[in-house]
Amino acid sequence: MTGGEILLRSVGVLVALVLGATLTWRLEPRVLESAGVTELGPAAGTHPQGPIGLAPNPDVWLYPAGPIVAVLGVLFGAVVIPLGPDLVGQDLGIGVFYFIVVIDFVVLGLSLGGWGANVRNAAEVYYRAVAQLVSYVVPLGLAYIGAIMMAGSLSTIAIAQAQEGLWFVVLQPLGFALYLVTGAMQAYRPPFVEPFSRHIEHGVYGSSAGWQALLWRLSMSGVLLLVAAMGSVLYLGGWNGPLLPDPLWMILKTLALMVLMLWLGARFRPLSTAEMLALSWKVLTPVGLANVLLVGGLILLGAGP
Amino acid sequence: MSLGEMAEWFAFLVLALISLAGALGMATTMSMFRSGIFLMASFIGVAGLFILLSADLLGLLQIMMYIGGMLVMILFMVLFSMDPGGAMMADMKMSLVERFFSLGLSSGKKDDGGGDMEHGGHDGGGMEHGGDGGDGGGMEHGGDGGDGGGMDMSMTTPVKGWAALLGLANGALLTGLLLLRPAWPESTEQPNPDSAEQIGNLLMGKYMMAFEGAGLLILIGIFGAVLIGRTSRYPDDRSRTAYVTVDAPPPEVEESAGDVVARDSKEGD
Amino acid sequence: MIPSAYAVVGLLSLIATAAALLLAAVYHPPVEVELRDSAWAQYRFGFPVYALIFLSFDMEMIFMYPWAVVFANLGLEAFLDMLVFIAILSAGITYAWKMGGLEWE
Amino acid sequence: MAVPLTAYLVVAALLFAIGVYAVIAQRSAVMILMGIEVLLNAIGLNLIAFWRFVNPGDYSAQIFAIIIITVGAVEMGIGLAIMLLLYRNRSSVQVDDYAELRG
Amino acid sequence: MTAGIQSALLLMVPILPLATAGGLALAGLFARSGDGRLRRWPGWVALASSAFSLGILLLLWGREIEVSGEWLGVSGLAVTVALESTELTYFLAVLVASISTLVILYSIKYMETEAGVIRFFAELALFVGAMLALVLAGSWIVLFSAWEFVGLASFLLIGFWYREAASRRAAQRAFLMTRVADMGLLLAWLHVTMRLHTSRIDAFLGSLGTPAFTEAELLILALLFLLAVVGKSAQLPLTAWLPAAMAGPTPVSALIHSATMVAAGVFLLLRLFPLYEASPWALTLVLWLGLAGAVVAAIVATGQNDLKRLLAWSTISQLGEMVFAIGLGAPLAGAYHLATHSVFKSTLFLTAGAVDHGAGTRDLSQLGGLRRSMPLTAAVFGLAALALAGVPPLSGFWSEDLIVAAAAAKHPALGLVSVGLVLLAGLYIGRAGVATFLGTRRSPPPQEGAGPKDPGGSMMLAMLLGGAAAALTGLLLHPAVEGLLPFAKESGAGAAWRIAAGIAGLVGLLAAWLLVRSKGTASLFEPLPRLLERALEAVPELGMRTAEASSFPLPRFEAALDGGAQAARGLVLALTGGAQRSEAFLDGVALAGVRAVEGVTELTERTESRVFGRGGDRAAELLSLAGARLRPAQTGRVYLYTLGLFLWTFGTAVVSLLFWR
Amino acid sequence: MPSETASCLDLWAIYPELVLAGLGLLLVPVAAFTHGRGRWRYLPGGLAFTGIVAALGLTARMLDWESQTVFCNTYALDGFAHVFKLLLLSGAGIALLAILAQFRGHNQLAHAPMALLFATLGGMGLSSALDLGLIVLFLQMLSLPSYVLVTLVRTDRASNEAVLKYFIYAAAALAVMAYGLTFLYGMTGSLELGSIGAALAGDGDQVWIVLALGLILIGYAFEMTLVPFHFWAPDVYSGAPAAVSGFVSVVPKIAGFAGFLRFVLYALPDGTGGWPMLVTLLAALTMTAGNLVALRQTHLKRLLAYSSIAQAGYILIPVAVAHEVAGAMSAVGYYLAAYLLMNLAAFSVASLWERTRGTDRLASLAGMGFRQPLPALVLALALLSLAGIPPLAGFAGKVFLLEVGLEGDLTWLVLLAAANMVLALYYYVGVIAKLYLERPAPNEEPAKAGSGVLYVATFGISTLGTLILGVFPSLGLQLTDLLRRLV
Repeated sequence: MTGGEILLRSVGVLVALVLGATLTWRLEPRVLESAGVTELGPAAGTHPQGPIGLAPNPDVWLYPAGPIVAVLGVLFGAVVIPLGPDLVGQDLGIGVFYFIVVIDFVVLGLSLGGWGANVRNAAEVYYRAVAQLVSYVVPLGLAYIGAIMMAGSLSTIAIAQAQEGLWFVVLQPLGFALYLVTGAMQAYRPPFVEPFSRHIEHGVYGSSAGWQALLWRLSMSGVLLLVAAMGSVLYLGGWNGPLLPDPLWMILKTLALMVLMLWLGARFRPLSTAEMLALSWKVLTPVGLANVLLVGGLILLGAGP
Repeated sequence: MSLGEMAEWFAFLVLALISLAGALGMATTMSMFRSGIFLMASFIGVAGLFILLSADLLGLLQIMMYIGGMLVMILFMVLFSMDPGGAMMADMKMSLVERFFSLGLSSGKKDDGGGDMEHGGHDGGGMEHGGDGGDGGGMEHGGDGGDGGGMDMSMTTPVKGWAALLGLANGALLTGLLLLRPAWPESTEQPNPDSAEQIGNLLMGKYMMAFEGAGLLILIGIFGAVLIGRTSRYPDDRSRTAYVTVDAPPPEVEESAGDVVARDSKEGD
Repeated sequence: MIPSAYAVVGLLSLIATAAALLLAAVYHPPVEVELRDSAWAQYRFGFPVYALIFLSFDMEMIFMYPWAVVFANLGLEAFLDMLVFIAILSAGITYAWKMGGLEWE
Repeated sequence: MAVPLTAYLVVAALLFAIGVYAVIAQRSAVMILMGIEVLLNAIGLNLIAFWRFVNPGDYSAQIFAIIIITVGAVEMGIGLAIMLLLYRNRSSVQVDDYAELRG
Repeated sequence: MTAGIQSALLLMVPILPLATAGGLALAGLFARSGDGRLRRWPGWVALASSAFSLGILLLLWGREIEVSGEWLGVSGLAVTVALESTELTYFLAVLVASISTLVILYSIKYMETEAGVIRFFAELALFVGAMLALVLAGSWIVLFSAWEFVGLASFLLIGFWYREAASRRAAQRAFLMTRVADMGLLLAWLHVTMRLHTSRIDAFLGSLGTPAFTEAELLILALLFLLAVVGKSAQLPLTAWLPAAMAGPTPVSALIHSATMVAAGVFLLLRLFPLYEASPWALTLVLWLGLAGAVVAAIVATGQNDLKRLLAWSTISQLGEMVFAIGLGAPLAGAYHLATHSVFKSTLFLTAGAVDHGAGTRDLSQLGGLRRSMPLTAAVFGLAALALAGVPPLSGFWSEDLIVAAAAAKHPALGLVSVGLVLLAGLYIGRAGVATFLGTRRSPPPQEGAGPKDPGGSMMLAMLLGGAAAALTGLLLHPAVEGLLPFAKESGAGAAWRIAAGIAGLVGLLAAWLLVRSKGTASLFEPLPRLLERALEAVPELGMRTAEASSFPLPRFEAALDGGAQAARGLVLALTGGAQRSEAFLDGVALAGVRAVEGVTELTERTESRVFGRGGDRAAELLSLAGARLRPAQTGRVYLYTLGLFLWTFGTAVVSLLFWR
Repeated sequence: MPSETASCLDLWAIYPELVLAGLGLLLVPVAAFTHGRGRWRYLPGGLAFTGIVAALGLTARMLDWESQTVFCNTYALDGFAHVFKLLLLSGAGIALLAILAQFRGHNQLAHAPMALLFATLGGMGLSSALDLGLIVLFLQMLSLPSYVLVTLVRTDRASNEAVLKYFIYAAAALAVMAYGLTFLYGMTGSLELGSIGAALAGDGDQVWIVLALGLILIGYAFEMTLVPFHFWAPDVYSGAPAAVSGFVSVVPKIAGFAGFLRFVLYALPDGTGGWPMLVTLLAALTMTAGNLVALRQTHLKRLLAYSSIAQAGYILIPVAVAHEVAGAMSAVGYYLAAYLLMNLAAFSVASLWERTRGTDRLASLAGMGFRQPLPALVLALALLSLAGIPPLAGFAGKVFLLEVGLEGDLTWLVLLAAANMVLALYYYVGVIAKLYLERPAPNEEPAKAGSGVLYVATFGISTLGTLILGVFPSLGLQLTDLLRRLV
C-alpha cells in the first residue's frame, strides 16, 4: 500500500466520520425531542449551555488528553467499518474484536477528561462511565459472539459477506435485541445517559470549551454512528441489499438502526446507574448466555451459512 | 535499512518508550489516578509490541483487559487513597523522576488561597517525600505536630532506596546478560496470519485443559471476589446523595450473627 | 502480514486525528468560566462487587472470541466445551446474585 | 524482522526491574498489585518475543501468554476484593499498617 | 514346649506390661481418682503384669529363643522386628523384671496417698514393658523404639508431680538430654542398616570380622553408640539430668535411676562389646570416660546432703565403674556389677524413700538417730550400704572384686584407683548411713506424735526382699555368673588386690563414721564435690560460656592458695610443736577449707547469677538465643519480605555469572 | 507426537479431577442458596466430602494403570501423579472435616468447601502438569482459593493481615517464577517439560539455566515454605483460622513438592543446573532456621508454622538426591503422608482450642491433658510424631529420610538433620509438658462440652493414620514406591 493511498484512506475515514457525526449531531436532538425526551444525554451538546466550571488545578496532562483519546478511539474504530466489500479503511483479520477493543478508548477518554478537570460534576463522569463500561462490556460481547459464531470469523468483511443470503437478525432476534440495548449503553444514549445527566451539568460538557468541546461532540456523535454501523454489519447484513449500491445500503441501514435505537430508548425513563447495572447483570448477561447457547444449537442444526 | 525496517524500528522505539515510561510513571507519580493511567499506557505500549511481533489477538486482548481492568482499579485506588489526585503530594519535595511524572499537578492553593481543604501537618513546605539515596529512611512527613492530618502520607515504604537500587541492579544485570549472552535458537519461520483460528484450535484441542482450567480459575475469581468483597449490610449509603467526598472512613461493617469466631489479640513479643 | 496491516491502521488513525485536531484548533467560540472547588478526594462508589466480578468476566469473554471463530468447524465438541463454559459463567452469576453481590451499596 | 529479539527482551527486563521497584517501594497495596501486573506484563512480552523468534509455528506460547493475562486479571479481582475488605475493616490498605503478626 | 509356644511366651514378656499400661491409661480416662477403696488396684494390676513377665522369663530358663518378623522390606532393605533371648539379654531381662516387680510392690504402699495413682502405675507399667523390650531387642528398630519409649516413660514418671516446677524442669531435662544422645544411636544404627541392608543386631555383630566396615567406620560407629551410652547412663559430661531427676517419686528413682534405665547404656556397651573389641581406640576412650565419671561422681557424692541426690551421684559413679570395667576389656565384671549394683542400689533408694516418708525429710543435716525408730529400715540400709562398700561376702564385693582385679591386671595404678573408688564408695555411703541412722536426731520431727517409724505393708516387704537380695545375690550368683554371661572370665589378679578391695570399703565406712562423729554432716572434700557438681551442671552451656568461665579460676586460686599456706603453716607447727599443737594444725586445715569454700562460694554465686540465673533448660536457652536472633527477620512487614524475594533473584543472577564460560 | 486433533480429549484420564471440578462448579450456586439457611449449610460440605472420597476411589483405581501422557503430552498419568493425588485428596478430606468442625454454625460453612475443592484441584493438576502454561495455571488455582480460605473470618484483624501478606507474597513469587519459565521456553522453544529437559540436558547454556532455575525455584519454594521464602508462612498460619492453617500447611506444600519434583526431574534431568546442590543448601537452611525460631514461640499456631517449615527442610533431603537414589521418591512420599496426618492432627486440635477458647497461646494449653484428655492426647501424639518418636509415622518417615540421605552421600546434611531433630524436641516437648505437666490456670472456666463429632472424626482419622502408618510402614511404602513410576 503506498503512502498516497494511506493518505487517501485516512482522509476518507475522517471525512466519512465527520460527515456522519455531523449528520448524527443534527438528527439526534430532533428524534429525541420529537419523542419528548428531556434527558438528551450527549446530544445536549448541541444546545447552548451556561458557563463552564473549571477547577484551579486541573491535571494538565489528563484534562486535555480526554477528548483526544475519545476521538482517537472513534477514529480507530471507524477504520474497520466497511461500506462495501472493498470500501473499508483496513480489513483486519480480527476486525470485530479490534473494534470492540478500541471503542473502549471513548470510555477512557471520558474518564481522563472527567477526572482531569478536577470538578465535581466532571469527576462524577468518571464513576458513571466506568459503571457503564462494567455494565455493557459483557452482554455486548455476548451479542457480538452470536454473529461471530455464525460467520466463523472476526473480520467485519467476512461477517457481512456471510449474510449475503440471510441477515443474522432473522436467525438471532434475541442477539439483535441484546445489541440494541447494549449498544445504547455503549453510546451513552437514552435511557442510559447518566454520565451526561443534567444533574451534573452534562458531565464533561460542563467543563470543557473550545476545541475540547468540539472534539467531545465529534466523538460522542461518532460513537453512536459507529455503534449503529457495527450493528448493521453484525446483524443487518452490512452493505448487502438489492438494487441500491453497497455504500448506500450501509448508510441507510446505519441511519435506520440509529433512529431505531434512539426511538426505542426514548420510550423509557432514564435509568440510574444502579438500575443499569442491575439490568445488565441480572437480565442482559443471562440473556446473552442463552443467546450463545441458542446460536450454538442453531449452528449444530445446520442453520446459518 | 529499508523503509519498512526503519518504520519497524521507529514503531518499536516509540512503543518501548511508552511501555517503559508508563511503567516508570506508574511507580513514581504522586497522583493515584495518573498511576493507573500510566500503567494502562504501559500495557497498551506492550500490546503494541505484541502486534509488532505479529501477535495481534493477544495485543488487543491485552488492551481490552487492561482498559477495563485499570479503570476499575483506579476506582478502588481513589477509594483507598487519601489524596488520589496527588494535589497535596505535589507540593512535596520529590526526586527528579517523581517530579517529571507528577508535572502539572498542584494543589491550586497559590491561585485562590481559599483553603478548601485543610490538611494539617505541613508547615512551610517541611514535607519531604522520601530520600532517593540508599539510606532507606527519611519518611518523616508532617512531623508530629499534625492534628489528625499528621499521619504518614508517604506513598512509599522506608526501603524505597533499596528498592530502587535492587530494581536497577536486577535490570542492569539482566540487560547485560541478555545483550552479551544470547542463548536463543532463532528460527526464520513466519507465523500464521490467522491467529484467532490458531488460538481457537489450540484452546479446543491441546489446551482444552488450560481453557477449562482458566474458566474455573475465573470462576474462583468471581467466587472469591464476591465472598470477600461483598458487603454485610451497610446501615445506609451516602454515596449517591452526597456524591463527592467521604472524609470519614466508612462505618464499621457489622457481620451477621455467628460470623465471628472469637480470637485473641496477638501481642507481639 | 499482521504488523503492516496495523501500521496502516495506525497511520490512518493518526493522520485522521491530526486532521481532526487541526480542525478543532481553529474553533474558538467565546467562553464564560466559573471557578469551582477541587474535587479530588476519597470517593465511595456503589458498585465495587460489580466491578470486581467484571474483571473476571471480562477475561472470560476474551476466551470466547477465539472459541467462537472455530466453533462452526468443530461442531459438537466445541458446543460441549461451550456448555461447560456457560455453566461456569452462570454459576458465577448465580453466586454473585444470591450472595448480594449484584446490589448497589 | 529488523528489530532483534534482544531488544524486546531488554524492554521486558527493564519492565521487570520497574515492577520490582514498585512491588517493594510502594506503600499502598493497590500500587503493589500494579507492580505485580507490570511483572506479569514483562513475562508476557518475554514470551511473545520468544515465540516470534524461536518457534513462531507453534501458538502454544500464546496460550501461555493468555494464561498469564488471565492470572493477572483474576489476581486483580481477588486482590482488590481483599483490599476492599481490609479497607472496610481498618480503613487502610497501606501495607505497613499490617505488621502485627511477626516474630 | 514347642518353638511356637516359646516365641509366644517371649513376646508376652514385654507386651504384658505394655498392654497393662494401655489398659490402665484407658481406665484412667474413666475412673476418677479419690475413691478410697479402689486406690490400690492399679498397683496390684501392674504388679501382676510385671510378676507374670518375670514368671514367664523364669519359665524360659536356659533356652535360646528368637522371634522375628519382617516389618518392611523395600528396595533391598529388610527391616525386621525381632526379640531374642540369648544369654546376655535373658540375664538382663530377668534382672529388670525382678527389680521392677520389687519396686512396684514397694510403690503400692508408697503411693497410696497420692492423687493420680492410676496414671502412675500406667506409666510404670509402660516403663517396665519398654525396658523389657529394650533388653530383649533383636533388631535395631525394636532397640531404638524401646530406647525412646523408656525415655518417654521416664519423662512422664519424673514429671509425675507436675505441679512442682522443679519436677517439670527435671522431666524435660532428663528427656531432652538423653534424647540428644539418642541421635548418636539413631545415626549409628541407620548407617549399619543401610550398609548391611538388614536391621538385625546379630547380623551386625556377625559382620564385624568381615571387611563390611572399614576401621574408621567402626570407630565412628563406636563413638556414636558411645554418645548414646553417655546420655542414657549419665556419664561425663551429660550427668546433670540424673541428680535433677530425683525430683520424681522415690520408686521411680529406684527403678529408673538405679537399676534399669541408666543401666541401659551399660547394657548397650555390653551388647556391642564385639564392636568395641574391634575398635581399640574407642575401647580406650570408654575406659577413661568411665574412670573419670566414676571418680568425679564419687567425689561429688561425698558432698551431698540430700540423701537421694547422694545416691544419684553414687549411681553415676557406679555406672562409671561399669563402663570402666568394660573399657578394661572385662565385660564380665561390668555385667556382674550391673546386676549387683541394680539390686543394692534400688534397695538403697527404697530405704531412702522409707526415710523420706517416715521422717519427712531427706536432708542429712536434719536426720539422725533413726535406727531406734526405724530399725528394720536401718538394717536394710546397712546391708545394702555394706554391699555397696564391697564388704565381703555381700553382693557388691564380688563384682567390685572382679573390677579391681581386672584393673590391676591392666596396670597397678588403675588397680589403685579402683581400690580408691571402693574407698570413696564406703566413705560416702557410710556418711549417709551414719548421718541418717546413728547419733541423735538433729531436727525435731515435723509433727508431734507422728514420729518416724518403719513403713508397713508392701513397702516393708519389698525392702526386706531387696535387702536380702543385696546380701545374697553375689554369693548365690557367683558360681553361676560365668555360665550365665557370654563373656570369658578374665585372668584373675593376685589375692592382695582382692583383700585390698575388701578392706578399702570397710576403711571408708569407718572413716565416714569417725568423720561424721567429729564434724557432723559437713561435706567432706569441700570444695571439690560442689565445684565438680556445678561444673557438670554447667556442661550443656560450656561452649557458650567458656569466655566467662575463664575468668572464674582466679579468685578461687587465690583463696585456695591462701588457705593452703595457712594449712602448711599449721602442719609445720604441728610437726614441730607436738600433740598440743595439733589443734593449730586442725585449725589451719579448717581455715584452708573455709577459704576454699569462700572462694568457691563466690565462684558459684557468679556462676549462678551469670550462667544459671537465666532459668529454663540451659541448652535450649543457648539455642533459643540463636532463635531469638533470627526472629527479627520475621519483621511482619510485607515489603521486606518481597525485598528478600527480589534480593534472591538478584543473587541468582549474580551466581549464574559464575557459570560463564 | 500427536498433533492438535480431537484425540487430545482424554477425559477418561482425569475423572478424579472432573469429579472435583464438576462438584465445585455445582457447589458454587448451591453454596449461595444455602447461605444463612441453618442446617442446609452443611450440604456443600457433605457433598464436597463425598466428592473427595469419590475422587480418592477413582484415583486409587488408576494406580495400576500404565504410565502415559494424555492431552497431547501436557498431562501425565503415572504413579507419581496418582500417589500425589491420593495424598492431596486425603489431606483435603481431613482438612475439610476440621474446617467444617471449626465453622460449625457459621455462615461461611457453606462456602469453605468449594474453595477447598478448587485448591485441591489445583494441587492435583500441578502434580500432573507437564506444560509450563498449565503449571502456572494450576499454581494460581492452588493459591487463589487459599486466600479465600484464609480470610473466611472476614472481620478478624489477624486474618486480614494474613491474607494481605499471603496475597502479595504469592503473587510476587508466581510472577518471578513465570519470568524464569519464559527463559526456559526461549532456550528450547518448547513448553513441554520433557522436550525442555531433552534440549537442556545436552548443551544448554549454563548461565541461563542457573538463572532460570533460581527464578523458578521461588514459585515452588514459596509453596514448600523453604527458607528464605518462608516469610509468609508463619504470619499466614497464625493469622488464619487454625483449621485453615492446617489445610494451607498441608495441601499447597504437598503440591509444591509434587510440582517441584516433576519440574526438576523432567526439565532439568540428572541435576542439570546444579539443582541438587541448591536444594541441599536450602534444606540445611530451612530446617535449621525453622527449628531455631520455633524455640521462641508463644503461640501454638505459630509454633506449628515454624515446625512445618522445618519439616519441609527434612523432606528436602531426599528431594536433593531424587535423581540418583532409588528410594528417595518413596521416602518423600512417605514423609509427606506422615506429615499430612500429624500436622493436620495438630492443627485441628489448635482449631478446637481456638473455637472453644478463642486463643492459641501456649500458656492456655496448661493442664489441657486433664481437662480435655482426647484433644490433648491427639496433640501430644501429633507432636511426638513430628518430633520423630517411634512408633509414630514421623519416626519411620525420618528414618527413611536419613537413610536416603546417607545413601546419597549427604552425610553432613544428615548429621545436621539429626541435630535439628534433637533441637526440635525442645519445643515439642515443651508443649507436651504444658499439656500434661502443668496445672490449668486457676480461674479458668471448665471446658465447654464435647468437641463434636466432626472433630472426633478429624482426630480419629489423623491420629489413627499416624499410628497405622508408623506401625506398618510397609503399607505406606508400597504405595509411595509407585512414585518412581514416571512417564
